[in-house]
Amino acid sequence: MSYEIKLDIFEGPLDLLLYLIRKNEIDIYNIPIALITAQYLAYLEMMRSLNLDLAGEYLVLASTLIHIKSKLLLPPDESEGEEEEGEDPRAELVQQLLEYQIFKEAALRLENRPLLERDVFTRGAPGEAPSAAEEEGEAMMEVGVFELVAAFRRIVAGFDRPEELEIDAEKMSLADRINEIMEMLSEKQQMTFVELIGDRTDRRRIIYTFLAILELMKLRMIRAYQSGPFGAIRLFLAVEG
Amino acid sequence: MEEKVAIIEALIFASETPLTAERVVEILPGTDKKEIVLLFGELVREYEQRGSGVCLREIAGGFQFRTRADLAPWIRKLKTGRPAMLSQAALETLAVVAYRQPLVKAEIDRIRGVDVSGALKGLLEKKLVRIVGRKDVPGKPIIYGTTRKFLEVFNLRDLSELPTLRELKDLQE
Amino acid sequence: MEEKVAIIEALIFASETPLTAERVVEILPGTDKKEIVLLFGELVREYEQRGSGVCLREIAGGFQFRTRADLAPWIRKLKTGRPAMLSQAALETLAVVAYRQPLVKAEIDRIRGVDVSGALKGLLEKKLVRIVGRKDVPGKPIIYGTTRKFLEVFNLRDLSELPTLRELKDLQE
Repeated sequence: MSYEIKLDIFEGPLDLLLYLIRKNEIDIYNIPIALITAQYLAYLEMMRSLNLDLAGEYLVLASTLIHIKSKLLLPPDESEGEEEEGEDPRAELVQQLLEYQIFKEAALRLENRPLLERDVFTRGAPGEAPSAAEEEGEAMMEVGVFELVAAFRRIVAGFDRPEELEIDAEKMSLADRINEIMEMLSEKQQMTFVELIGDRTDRRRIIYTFLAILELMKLRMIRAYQSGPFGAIRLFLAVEG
Repeated sequence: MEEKVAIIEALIFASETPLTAERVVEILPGTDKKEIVLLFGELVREYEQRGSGVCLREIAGGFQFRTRADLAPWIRKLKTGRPAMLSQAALETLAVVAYRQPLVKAEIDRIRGVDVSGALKGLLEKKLVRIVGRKDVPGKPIIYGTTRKFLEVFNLRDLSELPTLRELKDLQE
Repeated sequence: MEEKVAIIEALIFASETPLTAERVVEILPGTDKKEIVLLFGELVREYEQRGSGVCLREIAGGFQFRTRADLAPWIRKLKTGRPAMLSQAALETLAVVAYRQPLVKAEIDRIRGVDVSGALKGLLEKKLVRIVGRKDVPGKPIIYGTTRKFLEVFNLRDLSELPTLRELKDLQE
């Protein structure tokens, strides 16, 4: 395959490196670093001259290659005691290349399977006996967490105030505790603060439980009573579910 | 089964609309309409004779596989109670409740820019959203939040496991 | 054909997703999973023996009718518009997720040697990859895995049907 065709179909620096190794018919366990580094840099230069987007990862690998090359050129240095005896500076890169190669092959095998809508097809006609919601003319879809956050992002995308965009992890924890407390109270009618905390006594949980109670009291959704100055605080639902 | 019949069977099965003989002639070179009509008839009879649960019917000038009309009660049982199927409106409303709870309906209306009454009712019926309480302001509006079933359906340990918008943005670049 | 088999055939045909034996047991009272699995097998053989253009395949833990792979050229002629193909980047990212799941994005970045944000987002949107949860380490990174749709699209019974990955040690020999 010619240079020109190959250029924009590299999937990253590892892919380019694998290509160079294959092209030069090199043993992957014994890469001539000087040769490969020179060819790799020449490729980067060509990509740059063609104004192709050069992702930062390509440059990172370039510096790795140059670093390995310099290590191989240096005579064994006594002062570099940290290096393991006889450790090949190429070893880590080789390992990474081998692992990447495995997944590249796996991707190819996935693609060669009988693919839905390419090789095999399911029933083309829309389903019969539609459910009630579909009769209302609304398309139904199966959703997961990603669809949920994507939906929320779409909604708030048009907002001016940036704070609307932020999702506060602390607010989430607080909402969790509020929901839990309301659920527990509607089951048991009344509970003490200690009962609400339960066996799990990590700091975060105690703080959020406390904040949740304050929030619920502020919203007048629960009421709290204390029997005497040091007595247990009892919490009741203020509204009927 | 003759290979040509097998191809026609697969074509009818995969077609989104009832398949006409004319369309088959376009796809299979060297055939004519008369021959295809005969092969359609052959397939209809074959499904009948096998006592199959599926039958080939002539609909709107073409042919389409349908489940046998007398099996409709079973098919209806299949179609009820599918999990986590939501409309776009329901999904968006649920997203607002999940990320902004506890909140009142007016707040959801404001964020979505539409009246969410219908969607909210559906979510309450599906037990994905529930009434948490009432806000102590004039009119005592109802406060909504998500349910334990919501966590179950979306496979979340708790609400803090919900992905943040920043995480989604990082994926987009 | 036995009436029960005809009902199952119609149910598989009508189901939008591969139909599991468990779902059939829910719909048909007085049956058990073992019996249904046997009847599924009977149907698979019947379609094979007839040389039908449609075959019954076990996909994503259930059964679904699909057109025979060797008839694809004809079906493609019927369906205008090219099939939505995955890019090489998407396929490689998907392969890493499929074989190494559950895993975090940093691990995919490391193996592919590039930032996989774009590819990952595309796979999430195509519903081939999903958010499984969060890892319990600082920063709580999101954990990814493949979906049921991944199994459906790649014609897989379950993840164990994925061709085994060549091991690093095999390469080193």
